[in-house]
Amino acid sequence: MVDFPILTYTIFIPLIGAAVVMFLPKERLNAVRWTSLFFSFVPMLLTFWITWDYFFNFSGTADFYYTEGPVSWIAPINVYYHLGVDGISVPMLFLTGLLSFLSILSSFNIVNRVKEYFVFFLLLEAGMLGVFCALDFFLFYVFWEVMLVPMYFLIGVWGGPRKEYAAIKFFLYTLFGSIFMLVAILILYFGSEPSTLSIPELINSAPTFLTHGMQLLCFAFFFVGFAIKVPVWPFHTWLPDAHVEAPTAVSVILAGVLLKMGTYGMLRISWPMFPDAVKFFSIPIAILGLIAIIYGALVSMAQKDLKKLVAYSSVSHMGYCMLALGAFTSVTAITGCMFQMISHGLITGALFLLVGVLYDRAHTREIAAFGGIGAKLPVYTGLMVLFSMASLGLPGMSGFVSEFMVFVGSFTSGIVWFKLITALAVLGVVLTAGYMLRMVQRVFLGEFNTAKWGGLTEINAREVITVAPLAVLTIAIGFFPAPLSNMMKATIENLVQLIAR
Amino acid sequence: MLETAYLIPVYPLFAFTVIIFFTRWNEKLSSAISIGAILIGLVHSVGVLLALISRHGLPYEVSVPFIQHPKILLEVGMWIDPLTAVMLVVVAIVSSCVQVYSLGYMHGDPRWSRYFSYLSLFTFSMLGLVISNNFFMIFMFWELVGLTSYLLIGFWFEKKTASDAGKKAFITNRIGDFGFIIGIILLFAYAGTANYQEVFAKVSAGAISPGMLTAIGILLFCGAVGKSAQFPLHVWLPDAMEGPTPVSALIHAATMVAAGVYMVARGMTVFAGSAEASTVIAVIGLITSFMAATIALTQVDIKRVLAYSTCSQLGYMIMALGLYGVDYAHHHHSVGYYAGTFHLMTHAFFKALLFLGAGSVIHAVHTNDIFEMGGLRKKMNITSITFLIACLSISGIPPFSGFFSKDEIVVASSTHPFFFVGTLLIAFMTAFYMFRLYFLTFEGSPRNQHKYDHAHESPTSMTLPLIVLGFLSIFAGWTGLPFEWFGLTGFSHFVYHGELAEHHPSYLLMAISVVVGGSGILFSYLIYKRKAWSSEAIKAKVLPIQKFLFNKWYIDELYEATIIQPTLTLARKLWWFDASVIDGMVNFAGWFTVKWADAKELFDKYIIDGAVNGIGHVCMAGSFFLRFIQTGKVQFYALVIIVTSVAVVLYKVTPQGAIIYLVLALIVGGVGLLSRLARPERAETD
Amino acid sequence: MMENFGTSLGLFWEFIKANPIFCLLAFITILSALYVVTLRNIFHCAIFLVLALFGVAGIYILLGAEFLAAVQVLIYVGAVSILMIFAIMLTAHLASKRISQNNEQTGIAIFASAGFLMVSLGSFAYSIWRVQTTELPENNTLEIGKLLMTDFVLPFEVVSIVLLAAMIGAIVLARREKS
Amino acid sequence: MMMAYLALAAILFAIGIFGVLTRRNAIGILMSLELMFNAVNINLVTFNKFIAPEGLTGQIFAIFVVVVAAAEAVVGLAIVLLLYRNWKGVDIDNINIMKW
Amino acid sequence: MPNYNLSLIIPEVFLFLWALFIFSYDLGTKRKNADSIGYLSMLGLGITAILLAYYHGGITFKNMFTSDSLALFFKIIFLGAAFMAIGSSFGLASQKIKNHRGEYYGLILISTVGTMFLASANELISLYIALELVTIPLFVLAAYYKDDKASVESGLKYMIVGAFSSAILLYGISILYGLTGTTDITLMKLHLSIVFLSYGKIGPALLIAMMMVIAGIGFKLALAPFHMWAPDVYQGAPTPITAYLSVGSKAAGVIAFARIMAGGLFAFADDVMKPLDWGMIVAIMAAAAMIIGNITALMQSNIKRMLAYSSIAQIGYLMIGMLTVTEIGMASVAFYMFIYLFANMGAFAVATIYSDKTGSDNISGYASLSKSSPLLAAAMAIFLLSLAGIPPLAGFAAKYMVFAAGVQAGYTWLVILGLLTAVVSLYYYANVIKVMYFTPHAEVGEKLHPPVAAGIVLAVGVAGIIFFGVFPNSILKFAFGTAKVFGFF
Repeated sequence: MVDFPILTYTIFIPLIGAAVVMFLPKERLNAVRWTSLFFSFVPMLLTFWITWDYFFNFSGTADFYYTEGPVSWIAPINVYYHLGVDGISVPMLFLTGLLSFLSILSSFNIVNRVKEYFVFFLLLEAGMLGVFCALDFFLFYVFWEVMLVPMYFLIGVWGGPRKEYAAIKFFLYTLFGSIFMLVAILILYFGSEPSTLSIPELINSAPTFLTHGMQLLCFAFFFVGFAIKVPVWPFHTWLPDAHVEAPTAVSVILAGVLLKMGTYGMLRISWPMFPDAVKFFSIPIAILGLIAIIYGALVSMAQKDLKKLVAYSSVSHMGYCMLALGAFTSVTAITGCMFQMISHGLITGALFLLVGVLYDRAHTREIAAFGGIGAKLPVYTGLMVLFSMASLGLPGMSGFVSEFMVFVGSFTSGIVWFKLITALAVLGVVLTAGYMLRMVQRVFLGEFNTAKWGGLTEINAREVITVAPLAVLTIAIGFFPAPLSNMMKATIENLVQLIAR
Repeated sequence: MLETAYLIPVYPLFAFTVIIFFTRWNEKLSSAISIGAILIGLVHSVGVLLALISRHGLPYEVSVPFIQHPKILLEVGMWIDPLTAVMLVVVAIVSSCVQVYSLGYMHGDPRWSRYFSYLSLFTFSMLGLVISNNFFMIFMFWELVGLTSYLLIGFWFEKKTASDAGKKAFITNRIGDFGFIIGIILLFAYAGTANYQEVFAKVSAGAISPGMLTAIGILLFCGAVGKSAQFPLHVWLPDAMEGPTPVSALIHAATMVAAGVYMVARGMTVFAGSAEASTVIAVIGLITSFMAATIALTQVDIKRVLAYSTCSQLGYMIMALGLYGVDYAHHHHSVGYYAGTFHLMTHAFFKALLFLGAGSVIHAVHTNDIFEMGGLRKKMNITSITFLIACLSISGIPPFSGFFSKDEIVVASSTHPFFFVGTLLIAFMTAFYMFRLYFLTFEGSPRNQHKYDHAHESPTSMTLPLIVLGFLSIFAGWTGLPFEWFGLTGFSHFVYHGELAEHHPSYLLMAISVVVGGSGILFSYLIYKRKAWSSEAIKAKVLPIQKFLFNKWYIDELYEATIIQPTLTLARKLWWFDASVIDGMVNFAGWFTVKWADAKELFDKYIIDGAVNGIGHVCMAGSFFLRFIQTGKVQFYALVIIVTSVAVVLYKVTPQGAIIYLVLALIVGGVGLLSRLARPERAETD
Repeated sequence: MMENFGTSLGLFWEFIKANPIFCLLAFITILSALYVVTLRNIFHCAIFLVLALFGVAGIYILLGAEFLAAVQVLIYVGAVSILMIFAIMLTAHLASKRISQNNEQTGIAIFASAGFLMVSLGSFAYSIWRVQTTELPENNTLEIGKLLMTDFVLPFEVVSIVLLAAMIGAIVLARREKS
Repeated sequence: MMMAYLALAAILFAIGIFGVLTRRNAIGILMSLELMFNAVNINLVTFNKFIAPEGLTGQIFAIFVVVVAAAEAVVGLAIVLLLYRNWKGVDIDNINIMKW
Repeated sequence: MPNYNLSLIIPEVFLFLWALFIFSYDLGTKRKNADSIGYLSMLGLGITAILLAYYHGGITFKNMFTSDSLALFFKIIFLGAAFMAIGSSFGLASQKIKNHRGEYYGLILISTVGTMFLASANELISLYIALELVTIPLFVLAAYYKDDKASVESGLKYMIVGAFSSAILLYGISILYGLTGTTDITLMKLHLSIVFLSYGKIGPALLIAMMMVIAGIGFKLALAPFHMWAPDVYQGAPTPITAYLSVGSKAAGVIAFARIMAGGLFAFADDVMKPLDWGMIVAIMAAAAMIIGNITALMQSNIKRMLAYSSIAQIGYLMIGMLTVTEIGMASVAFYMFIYLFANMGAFAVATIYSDKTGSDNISGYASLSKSSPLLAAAMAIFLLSLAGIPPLAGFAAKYMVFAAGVQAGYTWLVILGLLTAVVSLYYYANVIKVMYFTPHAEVGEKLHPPVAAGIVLAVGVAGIIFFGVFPNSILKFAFGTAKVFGFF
């Protein structure tokens, strides 16, 4: 519909960037850095433009826009190159574009194998952007998997002490999840008549040709795939390792974007495509979410490592998404889920960046090792406290809006059990406050150990620049959520109707 | 005026932003901006009050959508009725006084600018809380004031106690808000909106079942319990005294802690809808009030005494409101509502005054312990006089403002004998410990000469607010006079709930309350001024009780033992669970494989160093064993080929036969292998 | 049962009387084959192999494949067996060894081959064979020649390549390197 | 009658299998293989006579088999020589450097 | 003398003559020339490919030579395999086999000729002989390091098991001949159906025949449980030969299997083989192959042995497509084989280059490869990831096709098993990558300079994997075309 294929450009410019960087001389570090920054900057602008344009022109309706194709890609098996975005993918695109840019900016302090690092990073970005645009299952799956390899390398080469373990664990876990997805895709493909891999078509037709049992099966298969990405409670053990071992920027991407793909996939595929299954499983899902909320909060309360704490906090926060997803009848809940995805992306991303900043200076993340940093680094402390508050859902920041909507939505979803589950879930808010404040107090407040940390330097301009946009967005969404919600409104209403089928 | 009332919170917000981002480095300018902003706000709010009076308290509301959805409409807006207007003025006045006072008190503090920015932020949040027109919005500002209180309590965060106190305050409040938010969500669920008026309309229309209404009422009240430091969540308030004294005066005496009371008054229709909820409120209020008063009797830290007295007074108001609710539910009108709100106002003034006075004292003698003070009257005239005014006021001695409001509370409780007794008892205790405080601090002979010598009257910037507040502590109450003067109706005709009800002062009750208060003063005079009875002796007599009270009924210890530790332990347990069990479940299989002694280094090499998870271990183990099928004997390979082929063919004919065949094959083969192993190695063939 | 066995024995005897030559050849072949796989002295094995191959050649004649019998004698007896014996000579000095020439798999090997035998004979017995009554063409050697040059010319050529490859390979492997 | 031939072939084949599975001498294995090929040939010729007498496919196939078997025997013996050079013996049991 | 269309066999004949030319050239030039002879062989393969492009399509020698699209497709694979095997042989040709280069290359070419005949053989006699023509040179080549015990042992094992299974195959074929009176596969089908229609059954003999054919060809496929020779032989043989074994001769087995089972007998599977039709037999074998192959590969420290087990597993995946005997199934088989050619040959090429330089095949030795020779490491990583089936590399498309076929035919359990084992496989593939990239290494080994030809091989491999991963369309259409041979419409 738009005359020039903006999505394709958005996805493939990082790819081109990767190619370009590949041919730069290894020694010209700055050339490499700035080139890759540029090649992540352009897609960011494009995503911004898409968001802007979508918001002002297309928010009203639930269809896909900027669609490209379907262009036949692999004719014999009906694979098409088919892109398009709607109200739930546009914000994700925005988030991805922004976070990728910021992470690359924050990776300027990488010194080891700089070139490969940025090549992999740009590949990763391409994959992520692709996932949020793909409307063809094959394409979706390809992008989904494409991310794994760069991620594997990024963790494995530039990671922390147990990087090899973390890398392979991440790789195998996620692959394990996605294979079930593949089976389900094939079942859908051969179930549909005529056989198709187009997501929109299958959304319309799947409930008609799948038997109830088949729906449950496919749903379960997809769920495993997505749940491991999210990660839903029992599948979460890869996350702490990956987050802790990964270099800062990669943790940001992991928390900010990759985790969202799970929930995005559910919203884009599982929920509308298998309504009966959703109805069947909604309560267990919500309970998983509840467990994740409480469990994640408690576990992060016990953490001694700053980064691990943040990592587990995201287990807890994604739990809210699952709870909301369980409450499939409520537009509010689903909207809250989207809000939660976005705000968690912003907040946790920022937290990881900040933890990285501290780690670069102090070379430790031991919470107990610090204390009273606030006196020495006021600005840094200010930012950290700001995001801790945002993370514990303080009003005026995005976290609060999302959590509130999740609660209201799931409570009013009209499913009896949800009243209880929600009530329990609200407890998570208290616990979150508990561990966040505990962290803040033990790291930033109290006696300052001049002998040990006298050398610490205040956060520098580049680092502030990497965090500032996130802070602005967090607060902006906190005070003016209306634009965002209007953007997603139509799509989500449509979604809920699809589930209600 | 009214149309632009939303600007009142905006001024301090503006001040906050400017200071934080631009003028942080210029201390003078920062404080000037902050104070200027709040003064403008004060003027504006007074204007609003007058405007409202001129339109005889006709409420004014505007609102704009915040999030709009078919199922949910969240809006931001303002609702200005007499209660709001009064609160605005009170907050503005106290805030401006405190800020001026801080000029002197915080002199030379390294984080000066940030201090004032925080104060502005707080003022913004508090004004926003007051002005907001729906539960959602009040909750947002509710949390914001919580945050600022956290920041200000922990302002001197180098002090462990301070940062601890901040954390404690925040988390305790969170626990209260846990109920509060559920209550709000319930309101959403059943009333479909958060807007006060619409909710009230629904409630009065009986759209919500009584049981649910009770639940909602109690849950909402949880919030008030947290904010207004009511039992059982009162524990944070005394610790909050770690913050700078002006902060205590502003936040933990006059305004923020009053927010709970304000909320109860604001949502009175909801609470009054259910007698049970109202009863709960009233009882909680009474308990808190009584408990706090008893504790205050024994404290030696000047600020803690005041803190507990705050708790107690807040309990008073809550109780009054609760009682009003009870009566309302039983369809007969009482003065509780008016009493509560009225006391809210007067208390704001004299409690702020008390704290500021205490601050001035501390500023002079650099200690909080009243047993190290004494005889300060000669050194600090203004302070002592204003302090005395405040004490008289809180003790309910006419014509001081406290008398009017307190008297109304007595009136309100008079219809409920149990509460009536409690009220009087508390009134007595209040008078007693306040004057205990006064005498020990200002009268008698100095108990710590050294400190006494260095003591001096505070600078004007600190005394000026004292004087202002002193005046207010005297005259603010007079608005409660039950008759018109200068054509203005009294407070009771301005701030009321439901339909306006006439009521006539009962002079008997007045007399009783005055007598009770007076006797309290008398006793403390005899003990601490005249030394007619030695306080030590009395203490010795009731030592266990004294200990019990002095340790604040051991409630902190109780919580530590029953809630905090268990939670942390559970957290650690779960962490262990996560690290060992969930991962371990997957890693389990690997465990026994590692037991293979001879293969140990093999495993170290290939597994420990790279195993992914349990499936990994299982596979590795499988790998380890499967390799041995690969004997390297070519004839064995041929054997496998033929045996499997035959087995498959047999399977077609007789499946059982195939099984038997395979089993026998294994046996025979095994026997052959064993016999071979048994046989000694034969001579090499060359 | 007993007479049952008797009758079957009787049938067997009938069969032997009916075609003694086949039975003789079969007997020789099988016996010598057994010797091939069991004897300890590998040299004797080779000798018995020759005998077995002769037996098979006889069978071919019975089956009316004279040319094949000739080929059998020429290639196997004449070439392969001699080759074997050469090899045995080359790897000579263990020819005299009197140690077991069978490995530990003997038991299961018997089991496996017996199973194979059982299965295959059983399945032959229960399958459909469309046995034709027509006889083979008289002196089919000529026919074979024709066919090899016409219908089967392609495999004929290919098999020559096989032989070439085998020859080259054998030379390459067997040749001693002068290093 | 055909069955008798088939039986003979099967027996011969089985014996061959047995030999391949058990002989410790590489040359012994080769011999056993020859036995197996001969068994196959008997099969082919038998079928040719009884099933498809109009053509001579079976016999010709048998001829090819003989040739191929000879070729395999040649290569096999060459490899056996290599064995002998490298191991100073042709005992299969000792020849398992590569396993697991 | 009936007039056969001889033009169809021109490519084969040419390649054979070229092999003879290689022999004589090597002799004529006193075995001095290390590389030229290799390049000549590659050239010959190239010319053959070109000839193939002109001379194909048709049947001659009474079905003994069917030059259909299937044959064409696989001939391309065979030529490619030989090309890459020879291309990666230069290192050892210049070092280890000074005296017999000509024979080495020539025998590879002859084996290739055999594979090409095999691809066209639609008749059992020619099929069998072509099969032998493929195998016998490989016996020799496997044992080509005459004074290296490992090599000789692998040759011996290959020879014994090979001969044994060819005997078994022959026995099966002879029974088929007995049941039908013909060796022409299409006629055989016809006769079997006649028997079936007239007698209502065929009898267990067909079962034995099928089983023995499966066993005999399963040996070439290294399909479990007939795979056990593979690891030993692969480990001992010269690495390029291992590569050729793992691709060329496997592909030969695949097409033979397709011709006999899918082309000839699958129609009768149900009636003779209930409750266990041969599809199920093969399914079980495929499952076994995937499990054994992948699991056992986990603990291998020798890269060739690891790749051997992985190739066993790969055949397991391929058989999923084969046993469905549907259009998409047979297409996926062809496609899978084609992609597998690039990935596996490439991986072995890297292994060859490494072992030529260091003389070792230990995975642990690959540490620091990413530093010393990054391109080589990157290529290896790509090959391995493709084998693991990670998109967008071609391996994924191939696996996708195979699994799609499986799901369509209702073998979902097998597909899930396959995917799970694929995850397992990722572990050992990634392990190599881990060693190359992650493992901190004390000293960086000196850069490996692969011979030009090997470089070409790697380039072809990488290019093929990436290109056909992203644009599989053309080749996939071709593959579907080949499936038509089996008469699905």
